[in-house]
Amino acid sequence: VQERDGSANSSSPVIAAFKVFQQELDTKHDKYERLVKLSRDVTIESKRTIFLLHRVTSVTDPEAILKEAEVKLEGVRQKIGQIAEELRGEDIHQFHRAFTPGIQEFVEAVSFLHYIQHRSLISLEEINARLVFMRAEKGSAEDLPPGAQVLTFQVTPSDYLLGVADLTGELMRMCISSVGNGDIDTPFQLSQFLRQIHDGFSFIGNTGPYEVSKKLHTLRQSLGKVEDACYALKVRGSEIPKHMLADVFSSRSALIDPEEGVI
Amino acid sequence: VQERDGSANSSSPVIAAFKVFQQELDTKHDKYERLVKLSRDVTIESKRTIFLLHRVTSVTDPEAILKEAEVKLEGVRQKIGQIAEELRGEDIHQFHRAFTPGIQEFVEAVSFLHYIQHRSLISLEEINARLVFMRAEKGSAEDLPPGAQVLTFQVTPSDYLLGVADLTGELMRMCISSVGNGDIDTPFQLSQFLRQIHDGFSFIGNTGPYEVSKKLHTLRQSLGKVEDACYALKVRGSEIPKHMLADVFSSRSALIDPEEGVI
Amino acid sequence: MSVTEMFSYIQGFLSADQDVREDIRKVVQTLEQTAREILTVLQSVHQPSGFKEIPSKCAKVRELFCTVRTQIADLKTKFPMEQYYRFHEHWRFVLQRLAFLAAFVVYLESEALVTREEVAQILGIEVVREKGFHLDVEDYLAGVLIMASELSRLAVNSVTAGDYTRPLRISNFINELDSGFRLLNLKNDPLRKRYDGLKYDVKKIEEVVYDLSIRGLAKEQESAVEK
Amino acid sequence: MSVTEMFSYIQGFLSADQDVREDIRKVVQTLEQTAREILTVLQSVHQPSGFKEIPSKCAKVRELFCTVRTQIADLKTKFPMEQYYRFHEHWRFVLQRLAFLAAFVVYLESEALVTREEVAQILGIEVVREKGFHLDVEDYLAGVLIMASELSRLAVNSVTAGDYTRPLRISNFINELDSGFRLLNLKNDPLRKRYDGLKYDVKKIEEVVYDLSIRGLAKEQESAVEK
Amino acid sequence: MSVTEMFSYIQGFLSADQDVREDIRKVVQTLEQTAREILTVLQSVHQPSGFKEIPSKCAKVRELFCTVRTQIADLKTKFPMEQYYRFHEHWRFVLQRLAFLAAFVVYLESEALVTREEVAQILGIEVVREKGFHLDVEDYLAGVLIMASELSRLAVNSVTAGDYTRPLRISNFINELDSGFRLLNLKNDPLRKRYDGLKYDVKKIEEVVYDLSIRGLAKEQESAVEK
Amino acid sequence: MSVTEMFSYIQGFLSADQDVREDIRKVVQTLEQTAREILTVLQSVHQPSGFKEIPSKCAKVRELFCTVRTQIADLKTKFPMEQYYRFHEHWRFVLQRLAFLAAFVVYLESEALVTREEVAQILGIEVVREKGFHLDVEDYLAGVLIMASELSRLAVNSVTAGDYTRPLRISNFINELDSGFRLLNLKNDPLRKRYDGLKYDVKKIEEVVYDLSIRGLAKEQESAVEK
Amino acid sequence: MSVTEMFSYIQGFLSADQDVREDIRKVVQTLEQTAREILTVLQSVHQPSGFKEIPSKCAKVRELFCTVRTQIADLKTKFPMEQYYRFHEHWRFVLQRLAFLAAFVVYLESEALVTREEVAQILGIEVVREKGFHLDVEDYLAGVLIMASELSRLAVNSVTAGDYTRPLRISNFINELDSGFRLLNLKNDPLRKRYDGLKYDVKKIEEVVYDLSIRGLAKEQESAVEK
Amino acid sequence: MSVTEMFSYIQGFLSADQDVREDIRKVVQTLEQTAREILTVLQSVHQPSGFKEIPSKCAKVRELFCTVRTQIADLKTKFPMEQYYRFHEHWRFVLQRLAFLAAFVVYLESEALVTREEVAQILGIEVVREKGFHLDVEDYLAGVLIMASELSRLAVNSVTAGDYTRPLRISNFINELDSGFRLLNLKNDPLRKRYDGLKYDVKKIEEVVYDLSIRGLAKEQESAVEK
Ligand SMILES: [Mn+2]
Ligand SMILES: [Mn+2]
Repeated sequence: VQERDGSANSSSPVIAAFKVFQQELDTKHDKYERLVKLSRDVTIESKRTIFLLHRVTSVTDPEAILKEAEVKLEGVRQKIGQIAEELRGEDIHQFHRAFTPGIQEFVEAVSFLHYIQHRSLISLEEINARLVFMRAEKGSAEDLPPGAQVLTFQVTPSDYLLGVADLTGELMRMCISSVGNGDIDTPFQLSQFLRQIHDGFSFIGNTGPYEVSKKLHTLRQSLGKVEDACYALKVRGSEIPKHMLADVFSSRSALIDPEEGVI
Repeated sequence: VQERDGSANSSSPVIAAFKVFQQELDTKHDKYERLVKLSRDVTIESKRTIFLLHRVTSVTDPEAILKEAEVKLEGVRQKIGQIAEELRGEDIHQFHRAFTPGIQEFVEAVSFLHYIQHRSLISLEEINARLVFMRAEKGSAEDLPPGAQVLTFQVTPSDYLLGVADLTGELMRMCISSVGNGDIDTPFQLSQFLRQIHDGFSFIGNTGPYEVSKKLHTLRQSLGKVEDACYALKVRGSEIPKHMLADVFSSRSALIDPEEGVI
Repeated sequence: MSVTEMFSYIQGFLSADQDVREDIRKVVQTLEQTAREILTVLQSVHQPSGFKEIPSKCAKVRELFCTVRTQIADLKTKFPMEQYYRFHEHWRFVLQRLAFLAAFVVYLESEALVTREEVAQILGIEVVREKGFHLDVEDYLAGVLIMASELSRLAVNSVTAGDYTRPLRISNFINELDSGFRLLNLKNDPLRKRYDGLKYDVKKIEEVVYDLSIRGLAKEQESAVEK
Repeated sequence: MSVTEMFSYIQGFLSADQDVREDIRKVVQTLEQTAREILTVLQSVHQPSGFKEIPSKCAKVRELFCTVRTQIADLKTKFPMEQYYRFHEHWRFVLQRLAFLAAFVVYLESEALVTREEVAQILGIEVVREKGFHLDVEDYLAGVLIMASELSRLAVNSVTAGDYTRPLRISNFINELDSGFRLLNLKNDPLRKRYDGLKYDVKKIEEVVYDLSIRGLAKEQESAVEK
Repeated sequence: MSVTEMFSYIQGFLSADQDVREDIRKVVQTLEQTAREILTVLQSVHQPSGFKEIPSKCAKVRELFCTVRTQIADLKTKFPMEQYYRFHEHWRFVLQRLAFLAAFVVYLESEALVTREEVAQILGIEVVREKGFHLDVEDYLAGVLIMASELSRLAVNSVTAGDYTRPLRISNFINELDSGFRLLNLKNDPLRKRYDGLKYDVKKIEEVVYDLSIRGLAKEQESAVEK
Repeated sequence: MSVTEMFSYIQGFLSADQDVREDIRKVVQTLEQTAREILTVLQSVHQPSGFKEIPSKCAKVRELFCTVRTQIADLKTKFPMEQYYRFHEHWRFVLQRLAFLAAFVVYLESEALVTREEVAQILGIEVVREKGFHLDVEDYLAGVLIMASELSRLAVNSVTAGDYTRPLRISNFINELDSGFRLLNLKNDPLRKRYDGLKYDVKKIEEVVYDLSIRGLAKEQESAVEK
Repeated sequence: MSVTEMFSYIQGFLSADQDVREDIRKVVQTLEQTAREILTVLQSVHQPSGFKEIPSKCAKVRELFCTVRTQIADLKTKFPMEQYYRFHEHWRFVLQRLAFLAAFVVYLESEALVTREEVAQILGIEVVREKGFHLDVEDYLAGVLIMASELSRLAVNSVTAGDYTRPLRISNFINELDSGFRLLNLKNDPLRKRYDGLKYDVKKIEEVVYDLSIRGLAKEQESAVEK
Repeated sequence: MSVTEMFSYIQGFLSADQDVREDIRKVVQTLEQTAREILTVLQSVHQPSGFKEIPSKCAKVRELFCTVRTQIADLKTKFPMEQYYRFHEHWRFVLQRLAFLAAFVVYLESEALVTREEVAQILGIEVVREKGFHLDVEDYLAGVLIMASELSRLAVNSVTAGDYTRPLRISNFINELDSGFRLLNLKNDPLRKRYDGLKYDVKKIEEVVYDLSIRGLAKEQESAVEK
């Protein structure tokens, strides 16, 4: 029987070569898919952390929430460790598109937590410093040289920028709810911080990656909302002497306390 | 200490209610994510099956390939079983967007295999009939009433149509490679079959879902390519008496056989 | 079955689907009409004169909800109940509006947050999907959020009408709502967007309360009432 | 580090990145120029007169590949090798063209499929990513597919030039290639699209062979040669 | 009739249509110019000094509407009246602007809602389609909604100019408008979208009234007037 | 008249308009259904077996056009005829399809270009706008262009079915059409775009004729017929 | 200068610009009309009967180019020549068409590639920008590429008309063109895209030559001519 | 001249053009860098602390404009001045940004609207096209409109910084600008779109003035200054 192709025909060097190609391509594709899935997990948990952190502005003991957020982010970190494991020995740029959404969301979450704790912008180095993983392989660990047990993941400057750009949206939300909670310091702090980030981004302008330029508009809008909130606070506060301002808020809290029925 | 919110404040009926909502929403979202991931798996394996099936036109013993395709599709079927498991007791339309890409690709693969085996269009009922799963739970199986052990998955008419629309692209590819393999019957068969599908879709026209109308253009193009191929065969074949046509092709094979060096 | 027969058969499905949608659309239109009527009644609470008439307006609205229940009963007959989510988009918008109106009327009557169960009862529908035409938790929450924005308007207009204590009560209520929403893990979906709006409502009401406190108006009136 | 310092620092990254890209772009332009020159030399094989000159043309092309190697060597100095995929888009197009040209010249010389190793050697690059600037398997395959379409043209023009046996040899070669590609699980990516084009090349060559067989031209010449 | 003759004949039709459109476009440009002039006159009411001059500005605008009538009379001669909807898109935009300007001037003069009949009369056109060039109800409503947003601006600027009673009157007027619109079953997209904007205007004006009442400014001035 | 009365009155207008559109949409749906049925019948001419049945298929189609006429007659009753252009968008698409189908059936029967008058007669409508529901010249031309692309397919499939003379006749016909269209000064975008497609149809059919003539197939069959 | 004066002054600039563009647009329309007429004359060469009439058709076209020159002369008066590129987009399309028509007529007359100088002369314009209204090199090349695709059609139709030697001459000509274009370092997108189309024309013509040579038709006729 | 020679010659033209564009692009990049630096300096006026430093910031910016002038002088050397519009797109964006920055700095210094002449002078370019590299009126206007939106932000932030009189001055300035723009017959799309944004800026600033006046803040501070 005549055979023009197929598995039987393995004597052909062409076919033999293509069988190698097939495996190489499939392996790459499978890895890509696994990374996409990990990225989705990172995205979801990061988003949940951000939501959790928004609760911080309305409780008196924020430490519990910060603790919880840290635990959540440690979970995300482990997922990123799995990504790093997948990328071990690979050129990360080859698979970058697979995991960039997750990493951006992680930057957003981690920088949000950092702002709440330290009122400053976390740097790319600080983020990357946390993404060093010790390989915990059973048994074989002692056989390996110490260097091989350490695995690192490097967030790219682009992903960092894109995450920080999204952070500004969360900061805006935080500002608005601070006003709603009668907190008059946070909005002014936030407006200065946001202005600095905004000025930073406009200094970078169109020299950054294309996606950053796209987000500049939203960033401007967020800044506008925060500036408006500060303006409103200032304008309303102007009607009484400045030193009475804090009193007004504390007395207001006192006023509504009995009705709340809690504590 | 005054507390305006938070975990401690669980005596509030509002907070209690929202804790229930939180769980309900998270559960739904998690299920959605699991379905998205299953759908991606179904897509990949279905695509690979389609690729495998394209090999069928160039081997003399296609049975092996068909067998392999059936095995692959059985794997896909199991994945769909997991989808069905997730959807047990749910309204499938609620999560439809999560798994529709995978299901469409499955319809494409399964209808391609069916065409190769039976030279006909598999019906929606036939597809759905295969998506009946017996629940294989350890131990508890005998406790359940017999009906509860059966799980079904229903492909929607839309997904069926969209899968069949994509099938036409694969049929076109198959037609072109048939010509390339010196097979002169398949193209004519395929052109008739494709015309029937095309006429069917144009009968449905814009009464179907929007995505179908979008695919009509590609479908027309595929049909055009197949009609052109038949035309070329006919025109070239016209130069010799019709009864000699088959001879020409077999003699051509004979002619090149020695050079191939295989069998 | 030939290809032609198969397509005719599927065409049958599609036509039937379109007919169902057409039927649903018609009933939904009548629902929207009633919802607009209810809204018109409730809008009058924003007028200075409207504050005293809240009880009578609420009574009127309760009657109009009878019509709603009849119309929803009609809607239920238009499609197989297990396919709720297939057609969800058709009534989602009006259902959220109705949830809002139910929540608003309950708030006006009792200054309490309506539960999902109550909304369902007012609309004559179920809470649990398995039991029949039900109210999705997202749609209930959307309705609640629309109400929050209506309440921030009410706080402003209360002051205009000379009622200085209502804003404080609204403020507490909205703050509790806000705490509730913070518990939820919202995706980047329409509900998330609406929830972002809630922050502005909270802020607006806070500003009203603030305006009242720096003038001592809230306390003043309260003590006047106490006396 | 203040926010401003941080952004200046980042701006440094971005500027450096742009400089690298600018450098790469320049070298790639010289590569494109050489690739066009090689193509011009090889195009002459389609001319009736060109068939006899294949050996001399191939020799000429082999020389031009020296220039290519120098230019690629230059390219390698422009960026850290581990970031190959970061800048991949810049040279992907020209690398596929060069892979095609290498495959074509090897085919003309020996009527065999160039291996990835050979292409890499002709271009002075690596096969394995870890070893340095390498040839991605997708780019190698893309080059091979471009050649296939060039061969279908060659089959047509061989007949015009009176060479009736070459089309048959091309046909066998292309068929083997086609079988090879069928082994691959291609995604809906550019390679898949190119591969769909291969089917048309196979078809076209098949038609040429067919045209020759019904006229007995192929056999005729062959036996003439044998004699 | 040969194919060529047929197509020459058809070309006649097409050219005529293009000429008509060109003519219409030119007249519409002059109308836009006049509309911009009217707007400039009316804009001055937002200036602190502008409040006293409202009567004289209105008189000036009434004169400019004479020009509008002449220009529309010219427009009417450019196409057969039964084909109004064929060319509707050309003048729709400017007609809505003119309806807004007519509505605004009438409001400034009498603080009443202009009727469709009045707008038609001011523009020198018909209300009923059968009688000739007319004002579509949608275009009238669009004009009214543009005015609503202008009135919310006017409420803000009245306060700046020290007029504390006008915002209350505007608030009542806008509320009535809002109730009116709620009677409508709006389907067609652009109008619906504009109507959604009305909600913001209502809210904005309520906040102005709130600002006045919390400071006791509204009442104060009113009683001053009464005395 | 109060604002409320005014808006109730306006709501009357809007409802009437919406009802008219709803009615039109329903009739247009039935028209689309019939158009699709006609298309299904005519598409069978592309099947190898379909060539002999052209006369019977045409007869069948002529019958279906009776249904079309009834449905269009129904459509005419749904709105005042002078407002044709107000609702034009609703039926424009189906009218172009019907013009195509009429042109195609006339071509299959007589191999002649249908005139606008004939299309109008087949559809039971007018040519002159003043006389009633009519066929716009652009819609007629769009229908003719859709047919041109169908004819290029027919030329290809004729050959497959063994009919070698039809492509020549189609070629002449299409060339004449092309010259006709070149007389027109097309501005309006969708028609212009469709016309650009005609160039591909012309080229395609020329290649078919070429394939036949280089093999002497056209003449051969012709002379066979002559004998 | 007050802000108002400043803006009035600016308004002058803007109006003038719009007037110029309007004027240009009108002249360009007449040019497009003439270009279409020339095309209609030249299209007839694709008809079997058209081959003998080539000389007379070319003569006719040469006359029509007089009209073109007059119209372009008119165009030149509409704007300051140094602002050629400000308004380039308005005439670019028609200028490319005219370059194509000039190239085509020259090819038909002499089977040679028209130079840029010749095209400029035929159109009554300049080659060097400094001298006045000129022909950009990109527009010249675009015209040449449009002609290439027309020639692939001509090759096909020559065979249909029984002229078996013309395709070979066209093939040589097109191959030379292709080599020429390969010398260019094309960056700018639209030209590059058009050039990619040239590959298809080359391939198509090669296939025509193939069809002739496999049937021995090319040689046959040639030798007949020789005799 | 052979085809090859002709194309070599043409390649010369194309290379020259590409080189020019490459050169321009590089200088424009440096301009953009300087523009961004100027922006960074000016943006500090929005910070509460920034208000006192306006004079020093303006001085700093004036220095940076020296760099701009040098860079533009460099730009001018890169192409023949008569071909300004050929390459306009390359610098249009940055020129508008620079016009905005010049307008902003002039406003901060003198609270007056910069004239086109002044902008030209600051940038070291011409107003009249004939004299050399100039500032198109559209680009000047675009720059002015960008400033308007920056000023509305400044009005808000002035209040936050405790400066209650600046918003009034900004309001008057913006109103004057708005009247100016209403004199223009804007057709060209991007400018028109930008102008539509001005309405929001006007409204926004009016609301700031409103907030100040209802609290008596504007007057209060003014009289404080007077004393
Ligand atoms: Mn976010
Ligand atoms: Mn597929």
